[in-house]
Amino acid sequence: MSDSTVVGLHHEEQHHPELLHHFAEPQQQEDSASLGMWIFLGTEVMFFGGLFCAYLIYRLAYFGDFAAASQTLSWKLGATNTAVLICSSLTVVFAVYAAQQGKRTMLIGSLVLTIILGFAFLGIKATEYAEKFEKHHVPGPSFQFDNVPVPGHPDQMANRGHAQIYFALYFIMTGLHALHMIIGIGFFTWLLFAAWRGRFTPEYNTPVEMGGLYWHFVDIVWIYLFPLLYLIDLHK
Amino acid sequence: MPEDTKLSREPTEPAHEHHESSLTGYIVIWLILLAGTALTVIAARIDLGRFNAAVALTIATIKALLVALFFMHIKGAHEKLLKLVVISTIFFLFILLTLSMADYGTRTWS
Amino acid sequence: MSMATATIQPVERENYLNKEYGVGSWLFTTDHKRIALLYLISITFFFFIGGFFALLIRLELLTPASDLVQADTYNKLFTMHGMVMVFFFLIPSIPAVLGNFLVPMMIGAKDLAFPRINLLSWYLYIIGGIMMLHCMLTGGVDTGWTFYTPFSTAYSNTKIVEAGLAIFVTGFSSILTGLNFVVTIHRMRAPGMTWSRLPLFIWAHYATSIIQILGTPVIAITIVLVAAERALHLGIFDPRLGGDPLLFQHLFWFYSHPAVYIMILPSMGVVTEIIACFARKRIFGYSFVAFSSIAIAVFGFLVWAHHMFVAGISVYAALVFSLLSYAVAVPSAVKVFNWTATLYKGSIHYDAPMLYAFGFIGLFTMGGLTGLFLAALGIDVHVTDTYFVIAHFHYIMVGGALMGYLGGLHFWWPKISGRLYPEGWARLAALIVFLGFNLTFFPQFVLGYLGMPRRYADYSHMPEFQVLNVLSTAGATVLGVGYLLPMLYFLWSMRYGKPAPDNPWKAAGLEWMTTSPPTTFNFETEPVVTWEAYNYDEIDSAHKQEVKVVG
Amino acid sequence: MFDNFPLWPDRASAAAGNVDALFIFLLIVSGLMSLLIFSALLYFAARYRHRRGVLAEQIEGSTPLELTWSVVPFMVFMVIFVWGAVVFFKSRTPPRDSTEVYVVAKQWMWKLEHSEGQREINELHVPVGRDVKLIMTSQDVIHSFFIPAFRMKQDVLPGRYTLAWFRATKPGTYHLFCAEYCGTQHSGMIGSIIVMEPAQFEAWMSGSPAGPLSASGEKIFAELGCVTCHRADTPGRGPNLEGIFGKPVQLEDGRTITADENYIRESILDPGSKVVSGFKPVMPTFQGLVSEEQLNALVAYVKSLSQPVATSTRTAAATQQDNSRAAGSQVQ
Repeated sequence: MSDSTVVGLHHEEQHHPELLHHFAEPQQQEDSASLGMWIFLGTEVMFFGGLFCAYLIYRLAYFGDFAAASQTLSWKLGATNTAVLICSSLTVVFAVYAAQQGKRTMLIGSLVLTIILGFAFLGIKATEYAEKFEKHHVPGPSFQFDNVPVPGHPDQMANRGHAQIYFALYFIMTGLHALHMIIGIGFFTWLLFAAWRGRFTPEYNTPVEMGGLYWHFVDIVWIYLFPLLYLIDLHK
Repeated sequence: MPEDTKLSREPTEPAHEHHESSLTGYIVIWLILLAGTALTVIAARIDLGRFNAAVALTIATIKALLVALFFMHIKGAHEKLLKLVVISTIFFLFILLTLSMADYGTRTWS
Repeated sequence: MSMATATIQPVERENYLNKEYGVGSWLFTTDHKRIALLYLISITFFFFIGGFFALLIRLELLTPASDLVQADTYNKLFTMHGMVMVFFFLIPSIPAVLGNFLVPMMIGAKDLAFPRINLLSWYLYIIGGIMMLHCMLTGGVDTGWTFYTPFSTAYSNTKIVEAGLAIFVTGFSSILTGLNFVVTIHRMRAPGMTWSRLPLFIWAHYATSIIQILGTPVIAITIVLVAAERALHLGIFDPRLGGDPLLFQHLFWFYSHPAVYIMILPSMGVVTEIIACFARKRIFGYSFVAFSSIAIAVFGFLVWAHHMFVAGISVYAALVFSLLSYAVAVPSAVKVFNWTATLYKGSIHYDAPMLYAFGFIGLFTMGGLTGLFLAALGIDVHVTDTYFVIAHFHYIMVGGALMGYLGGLHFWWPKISGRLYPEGWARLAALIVFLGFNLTFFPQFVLGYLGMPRRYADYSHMPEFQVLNVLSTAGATVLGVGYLLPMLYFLWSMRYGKPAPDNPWKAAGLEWMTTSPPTTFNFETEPVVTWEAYNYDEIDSAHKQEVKVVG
Repeated sequence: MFDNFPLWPDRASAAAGNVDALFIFLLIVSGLMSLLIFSALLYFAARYRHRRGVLAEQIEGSTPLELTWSVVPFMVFMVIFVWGAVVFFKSRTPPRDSTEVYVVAKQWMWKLEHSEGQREINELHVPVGRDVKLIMTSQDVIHSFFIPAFRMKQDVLPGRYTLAWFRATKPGTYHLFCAEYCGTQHSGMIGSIIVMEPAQFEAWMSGSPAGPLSASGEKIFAELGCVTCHRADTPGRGPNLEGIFGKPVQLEDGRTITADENYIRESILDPGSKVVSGFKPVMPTFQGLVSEEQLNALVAYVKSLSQPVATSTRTAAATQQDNSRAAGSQVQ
């Protein structure tokens, strides 16, 4: 966008390179950015909220079948993924801290670590999906879920249709979450290049903060997804 | 209701002087979160009857709050507006879940 | 007597229209005023497509037999009429056109908080629009704009995934516009522009933006679920697998009811501004009108299942939603009472915008009152899914939202184009629209109570419905003419209209204190607000000597 | 075109009167309200027309007035809400001893089966004055059973039963519409309800010799081998179905539900979801093995097991008793 020369309004020379023309001062620009990001996260909460509503209703209606389907997942991989995301949240916080303090090497290190952890998460997710494809647990014509006992009722077989609904919700929820992870990794790669070119200074590091907010939100979504999808009736 | 009736651009204190939450604070939060994950898994393996889901959700909510308050700096935000946005979002999600449960929960009452 | 005083512009001053020329200056602009005009053009285009479908539907219903078009073509007609009008005209109309143009000016800002995201919103709207056009041209959809499952997921072989993705993309345009407005209203008000000095137009758009932000994502995910079920056979709403078709209706109406408030709230904001200006009076009960907008936005999310009373939800849930639906009626009633009270002891002028505002109050009141019929459980069982519902929501959307949109276009046209529209023609158009509208939709109330179901192409077994349908079709043609007139004379005025002074109506509001059409950054020097909202007493006392102009 | 131009629908059912009364009350209330607003608008518009030199008088507003015109309308709304809810509840609770008609909606036709066995397409013959309970399901998409003259509408969902009831009060032929959009011939999915005097109805009934629905249900019950587990005499592997309909049933996972039509249907199609306590979930699913008509017959049979022995329709003799009982019932 052409930073057209500002006529009249800004008499004193533009002291701040990153200040967009329609803001009066950097503080207003940063406040706007953070409010805008929080509202965007609000839309994401409602976006995932629709899925959680569908999940809640079907889980209460078909609890046994959901437990049977959920126990075909490996909760160990789920737990490691949760840990991976929590560590990535830590590295993101370090990155934001480093950007605010102007520590360039710490910033770049944290960003790289975050991207690596992001790929680790996607890698684990990929193995889980691959295993689901092998076991024909992917909803659709090829879906097979015969004579799998309901946990706690060894002689009762899970209903194939209800299990398919579980896996439909599983794939959409974790798939949407993974898509958000990919977008996050893309954004952090851009942050890495910008940081490498030294664009972020203690005065101007809004993109890093916004990236941090987005990443923490995606982590919070997974914090809820893990127990709801992986740990149904694990004790039986 | 939006309550910041102050003149829209009084000079607020400079943004980049975030209160100095040191790195150790973050590491403590990080450890609590990892412990929370472990606790969730352990709690899921104990038969608490109908309370398993409630326990899992409370632990998850505590972890989410920790991430939101400390990692996302809601705790130190100088303005109540961000808290208002978060709370109203959660309120509307709560509306979606509870009012649709008002239908599903009472279907078998007739 | 027209209030608009015409002055001859000595020299062509630089403004946002003549600052730059060329396609690039329009397609890559981040000026909120130019984006508003881009929206104006694309929205009018879709309005006339939807209107054309409406005329075809009314022509088909002229005769009992299904003889104009085939049955499934008729189904596609009312589906496309619904989808185009709801998602491509009514939801974006006032927020994207008048809102984009005026929100920054009214609060004294140079532009919206995120100008580039504003341009992205328009491109998302256009991409969604092109996808919908392609879907219509290559087969269309026959599920009704509500695309209920399992018909839309398992039994219809029309292009639902494509239409759904078009709405998905356009939905993000609506989300981003809402986000832009909320951040702008919070962060970019001019010094002195406190919340209690904001024009009520801004309050209305603030409330609309809350709904756009928190409601639209839910229909976005619902469309993803429907598309996944059709394309990948995931089977969430498929009863054969145990899925519940009612879950789709819950998720769909969770957004689609607040969406009707996205359509009506901006119109209420426009009408509030027009009434204050043409009655030369402060709005009666400013804070009540302001908070009723917010109350409508919040309560709007609690009532969605009043669309599903007979759909099979539990009796107790129906009770809860019927009660809450009456709670949401109160803020709308408060607004109507406050508008009427504003006229008391006013000094009322009858220019075209005021005629549209009067039309709005009349029709919106009837629409709102018939909403009370539908919220009563006993009556809803009989009248839901009949022409009573069709009449109710057209009274609100066409009688309310569209009248407000036209009133707003007339009121701010001098500011948008720097030209005055022909006052005589405008008043005639307002009258034609009002008469044509009532002739079209009032008979449908009677038809509805008689029991004619909606979405019927053929009523040859019920000849007793024909007379009322003929009246309705006659009204539709008059209405069509009524809507063509403004487009014609607005275009005419761009070329031949008298140059407009900065404040032709002597209205209150920051947007009237800059030139018309305004410069790219709206204000020469940043305004500082020291006066209360709607200070018509100060404005009128300053203009003691009235300039008499033949208008 | 003008010979048949009604402005008010027929009133042919017990419920129609109540709905019309509420509708007229609301018409009056909204009429007064719009009269009030429009006359205020027009009076202010005329009285406070712009006059040269006369300035508008600025009025800030008055909180008490605002509160009154918030609270008073809400009170009126509450009256309407309660009245509407009462009418709704009456229309949603079928009387206990109403005769039952099973409705199967299919893309673009209505299939109706009386519990006495008669089958009809797009037509329903009912006697005047008798409560008729409709047990409805759909084979494909969502339809909606709508009889304007009875002010009755209920969506018909695939995969479960929805219930509705009416009591016709005026002989005649009334429209039956499908009110939920269901595809290409949605406007063709119409029919008529023929309300007859009891005597005429009996003549029409005796015309078709089909046995009662519960009898065919009993036949299917035996063919599918249900009788091997659900035994009346000795405790079998399945619960004894005698006298369970309408009664609370204790489930394996502790919940207690009432055994209504939907529970019986769900237990046939998805036996594992609500297993009766003390029984093993060994029943195979019949999803896809039984048609909707067979399902209705089975549900009718299970219900007939729990009616008092005197009018149980299991034996052939029962049909005569049925007819005599119907003939004897007076017209409400």
